[in-house]
Amino acid sequence: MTPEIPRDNPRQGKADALPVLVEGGGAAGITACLDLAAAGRRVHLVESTAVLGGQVLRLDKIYPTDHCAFCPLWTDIRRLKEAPGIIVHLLSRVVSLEASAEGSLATIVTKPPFIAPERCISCGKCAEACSPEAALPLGEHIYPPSFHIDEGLCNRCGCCAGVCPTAAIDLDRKEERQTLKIGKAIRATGFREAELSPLPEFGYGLHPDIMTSLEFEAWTAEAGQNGGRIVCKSGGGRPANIAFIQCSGARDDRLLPWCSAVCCMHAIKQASWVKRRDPGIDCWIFYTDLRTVGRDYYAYSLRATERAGVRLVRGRPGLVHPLPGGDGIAVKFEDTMTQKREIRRFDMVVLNGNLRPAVGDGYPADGAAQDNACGFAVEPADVAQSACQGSSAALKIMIGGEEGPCRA
Amino acid sequence: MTSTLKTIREKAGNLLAGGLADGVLCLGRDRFNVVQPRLFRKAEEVGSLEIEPKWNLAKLAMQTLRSAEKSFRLTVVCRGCDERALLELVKRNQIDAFRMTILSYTCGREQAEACLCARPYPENSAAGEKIEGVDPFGDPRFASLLAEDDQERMARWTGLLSRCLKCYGCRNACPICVCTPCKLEDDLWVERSAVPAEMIPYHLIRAFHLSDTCVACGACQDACPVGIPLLALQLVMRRSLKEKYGYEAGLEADRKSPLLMDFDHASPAGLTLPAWTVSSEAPHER
Amino acid sequence: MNAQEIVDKTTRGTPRVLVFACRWCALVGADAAGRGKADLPASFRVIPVECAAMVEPDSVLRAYAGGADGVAVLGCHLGGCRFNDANHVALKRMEALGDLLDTVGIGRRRLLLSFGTAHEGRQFAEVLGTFFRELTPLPSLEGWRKTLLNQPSFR
Amino acid sequence: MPGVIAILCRCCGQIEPEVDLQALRERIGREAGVVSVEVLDSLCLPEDGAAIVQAVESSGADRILLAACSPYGKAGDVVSALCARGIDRSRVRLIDIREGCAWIHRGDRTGATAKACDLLCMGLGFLQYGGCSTDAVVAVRPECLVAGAGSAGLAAAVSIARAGFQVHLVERAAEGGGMLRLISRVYPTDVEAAEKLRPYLEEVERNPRIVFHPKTRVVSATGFAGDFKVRLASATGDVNVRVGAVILATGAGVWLPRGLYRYGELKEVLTLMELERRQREGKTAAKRSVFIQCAGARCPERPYCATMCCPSSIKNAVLFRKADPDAEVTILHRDIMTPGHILERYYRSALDAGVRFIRFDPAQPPVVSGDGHVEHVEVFDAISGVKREIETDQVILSTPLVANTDNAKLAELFHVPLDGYGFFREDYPLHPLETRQGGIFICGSARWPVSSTEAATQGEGAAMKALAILGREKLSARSMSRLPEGKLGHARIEDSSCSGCGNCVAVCPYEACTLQRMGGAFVSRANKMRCRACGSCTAVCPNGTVQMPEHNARAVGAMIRRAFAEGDAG
Repeated sequence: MTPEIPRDNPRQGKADALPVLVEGGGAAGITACLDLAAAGRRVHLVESTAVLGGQVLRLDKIYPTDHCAFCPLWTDIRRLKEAPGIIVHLLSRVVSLEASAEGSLATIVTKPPFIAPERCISCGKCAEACSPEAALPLGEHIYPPSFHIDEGLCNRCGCCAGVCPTAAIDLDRKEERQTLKIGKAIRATGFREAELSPLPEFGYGLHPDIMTSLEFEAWTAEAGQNGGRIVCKSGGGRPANIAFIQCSGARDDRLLPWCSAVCCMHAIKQASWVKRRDPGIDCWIFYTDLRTVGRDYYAYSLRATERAGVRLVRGRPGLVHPLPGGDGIAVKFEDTMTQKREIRRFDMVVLNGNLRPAVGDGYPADGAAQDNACGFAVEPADVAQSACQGSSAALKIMIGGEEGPCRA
Repeated sequence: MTSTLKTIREKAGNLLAGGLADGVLCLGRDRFNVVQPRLFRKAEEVGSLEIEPKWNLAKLAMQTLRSAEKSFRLTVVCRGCDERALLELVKRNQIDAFRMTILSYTCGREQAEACLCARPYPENSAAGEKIEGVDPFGDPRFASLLAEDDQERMARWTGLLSRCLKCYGCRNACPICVCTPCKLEDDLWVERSAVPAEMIPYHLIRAFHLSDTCVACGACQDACPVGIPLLALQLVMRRSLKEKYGYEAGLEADRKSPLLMDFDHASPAGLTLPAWTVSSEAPHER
Repeated sequence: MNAQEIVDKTTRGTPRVLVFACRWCALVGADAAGRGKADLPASFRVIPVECAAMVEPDSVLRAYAGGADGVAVLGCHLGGCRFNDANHVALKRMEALGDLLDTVGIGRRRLLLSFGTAHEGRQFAEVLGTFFRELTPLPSLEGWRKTLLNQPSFR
Repeated sequence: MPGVIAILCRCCGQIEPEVDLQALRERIGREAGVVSVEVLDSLCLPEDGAAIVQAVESSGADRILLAACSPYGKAGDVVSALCARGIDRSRVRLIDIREGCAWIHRGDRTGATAKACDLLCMGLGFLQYGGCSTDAVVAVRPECLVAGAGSAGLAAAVSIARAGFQVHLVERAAEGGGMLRLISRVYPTDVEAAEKLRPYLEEVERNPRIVFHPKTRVVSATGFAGDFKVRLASATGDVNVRVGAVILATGAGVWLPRGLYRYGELKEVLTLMELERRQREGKTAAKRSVFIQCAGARCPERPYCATMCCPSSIKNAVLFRKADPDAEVTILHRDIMTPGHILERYYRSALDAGVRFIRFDPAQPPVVSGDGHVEHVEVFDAISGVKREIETDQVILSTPLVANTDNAKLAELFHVPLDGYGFFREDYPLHPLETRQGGIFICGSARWPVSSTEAATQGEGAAMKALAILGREKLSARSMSRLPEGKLGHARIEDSSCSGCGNCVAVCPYEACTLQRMGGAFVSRANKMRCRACGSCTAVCPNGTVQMPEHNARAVGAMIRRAFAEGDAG
């Protein structure tokens, strides 16, 4: 097909065109927004949580650089907030999207927070006043800092509103719904953790020290409650050993048939950071295939195993169960490289891999590429890959949606 | 007349006679029999050429070349230290290497000991017997300057530097100091009114500016009227540069100072310091 | 005059520290420490810089002359610099400065180089606290500075 | 008369208990140049903006000293709001007396107050000397250079052309296609590579906006984002192009496993690429074949996984089985690298198709044997713990991709870094397509080995990044930064006092400083577009000739001198 030659100057960036709807403010969504805005398009960014940044914000360290992702993410978010063409809708979700002849109509519902962020000076008075401890900081690396009220815990007593020096708190805010006229939409809704209940053998929920990798990340974060110290949730003692169980939930037809792509490196990173902070702790990674496909990933895994002394066991444990009295956790596994069966006691178990797209039930079985979706929503992807896809999704919108001529 | 002097005179004469150089910069006796730097233009003049006493000609060579016309080719007769200084000046784009040839000679033993010179010889010597250098850190006089703990050293240097008259002799004599204006004359860095010069701003700033360029010629302390052993400030930094990066100022024409160069760009993944470590634990070249 | 006299002349108190903090990591770390309401001596001042590589060694020296007992240069993790490893160069430079400080007896103990990330507020507080503890036994440079100025020029 | 107005924030009582704002107010009021001191309850609430502006206007001050919370907190937004009203950023100084003072010095009111006072005085000193650098603006060339016409390069070129901009597509070979020319089909869709390629090539031919330069190399490059001057050399002569952005998509190279698994010694020991050629030429596959993964990858010489070898082997294995249902196909592997849901399904399809997977331990690699012609492979099956003897007609070594040999040259020309393996290194994982030089983007296997599909995605991504530059008439030097307010400034060099020593040139991470002849001597010049305001040069300049106006030596000096003034007094 011959490309239509735009009559207007391409540099006008089709500013007259309808705004683009971007669902999800994670790595992919942010990239898409910034690229579109930079190219002169107007954008509505709809984010379900109270903050931008998505899952990257939850990571204490990112692989393979071992740095925090703070400054690049933070600068991008600030650019996004100050970019003229971008309107951010936090705590919002798209409830309907009707396509019409010229553009389509998106209805989004916004649940304003009890504490208005623009009025909160994060003095913490509400937290002091709140008896059910529902008032909490929004998060460690949210700038500008602010507090929020956990609606589940809040008993609507209103003490906080009384003490707030800036009258930022209003406990009966109502949902608002608005309809936006938009052109195309990009879906960058990212991932969430799947319920592990269908897989009882991993014993998730039976013991506080059996946690998913993201829980573990938060538990051991530099900025978290333990300030980077590695301690057990039960009793707060120092664990002697930690088991990282890969593909727990992934590559498993009972839950998620696919490979979540990011968990191998994630576990290696966590294990080597455990080693870095407390070399005495024994780290075992139970893997099926150690998928280290990215730049420096393999070298990183070598450093973890050879230098830091992280132990790799090929095999998927068949049973994880707390020992009587909750003293430690038994892990039953076979090291398939040596065919040795073993039951071993661990103090902590980290389950890796139960990552699924945040919306919808999984990926299309035929593997057909969904148009204008990027990041984890279209395929399990790490930060870099998501960002690439974000940019390319933005491009498809710029050049009128039709895909590159030869995407097979 | 020493054989070194003889050879130098002869070679200088040949250079001028053969038209390989338009001028030879060296010490010479004027008609009052005073030895001072002089620009020889004719071969027959070299009879009055001298190489003693020690006199750093690097800066003079730079100025000569600057003032002379483009085509002018200069030969500088100098010692090892001066040769290194010239090389540093070339590296710092102060001298056009193509217009200058060096006729260098090896110092005598007593000179080397007087200077505590580790390399009393040039890279390619035109005259004189190559002799082994002196290890300054082995010398009791010098070592005593660095001895004992911080307290003692602080007291010692306080005493030494408090003699300073702030004559700027050290800076002016230094063959590497070429900046105009100079930070040492700027109230922002050194209060001009304060005499003796404030130790930290004046002496340490001067010393650090030469951290990676000092060629240990000792011109600064030779020039000091109150005999402050200024070279001692430099040699420690020189030594650690040599130990850490194998770098010595004035030796390699095409190597930049390691204090300016970046580490290897391809930083291996995850090879960083643990959180907030103190630099002493830092991995160096990666 | 000997070391003891100098020490006697010094006014002991909480040491004074000038902190140069890179605004990409170190300063955010400092901010996180503040948000965590860490407890630190009030005798340090922070000068924000774009990158640790921006700090002139001369400014560090000037700081000692201007009343600081210690100077801290804080940047991003090595390898995590926003400016393409510029902080490595800063590190090399400051270590050379340390040699000079050792020579004249100020001592490189008074120069702290540290590298951390934005997430590490607690570590920031720890490192600074440790630095204060290390400086406290050292004589304040103040008294020594005065003695220097009172020296007769000749003897 | 112009002067400084100091605005102190009570932060609704967050600061008062530790810092004596009243004393502070009097103390600062006595400072020279301070025309007025205001103490407000808060600065960051929506209604406060007016109050601040009113205070500033009534005071007639031209510089503002704010004492509030940390720049990362609300106060940062307050400053931005002020700047949005047309006040230059260098005229506003924000002092953090909450996180940086009141909150960390609880119980030491004197100390905290003295510190706050010193900090404010430092701020005053800074405001007194802090300058403001003049911005530079370049007219953006509405053209783009794409180096390499593989999947990534083609996707990038076509996308940019469709967006309406001129593209110079430079290819070393005679025609485009890159790796797609060497392989038969493309995983995971098993579409024929030629099929996949054709529409691209057709469009390259048809689209008037794409200028294709075959058999051409980049020989020199100067300039900066918005205006690169690039020289292209080919047999037909050199061409000079001026482009606004550059996309490096030179792809990767193949590697021959000489001496590995008796390659080159036994017949029918092939590399993946050789197999692909046969497939393309439609040669009938052998009855029995064995694939050996990680041949020359994940080893000390090449300690990385090349991403595409596992799926490629799977693809061919399945094709063998499809072509001949009773063909025996075995894949010997260390780990099957099929991340994601598409590739994982692909892997499973191979299992369903009856491909045999045997895992071996790198400590005990397979042994290929035969006499002239490969006969069998001996492997220790790590999972079942038995030694297996596999009769085979051919052995396929799936070798990794290696960095393109041209990368080093291009990296040198464009001043972009390479990683340890010779691939182009991205700026940051979060910005995977950008290099440290503005306006130069990387994609495809030149960046890191990827499948052609992924390469195309990256190509489009890089195109999008390029469009962000090409789409503008003008590009401002200040905007060459990730910060919304633009970078701090640009290094400024005084010709008169520059001795041309070259320290700044050596230290600049962005090659922004260059030496230029001026009369007999040299002087250094700083390129505003390339400069990222890290200030490295200002720190190494022996006599302070290089300065960052926003953060110059006088301002810093003033801060240092005042740092402990109050501490001395009280």
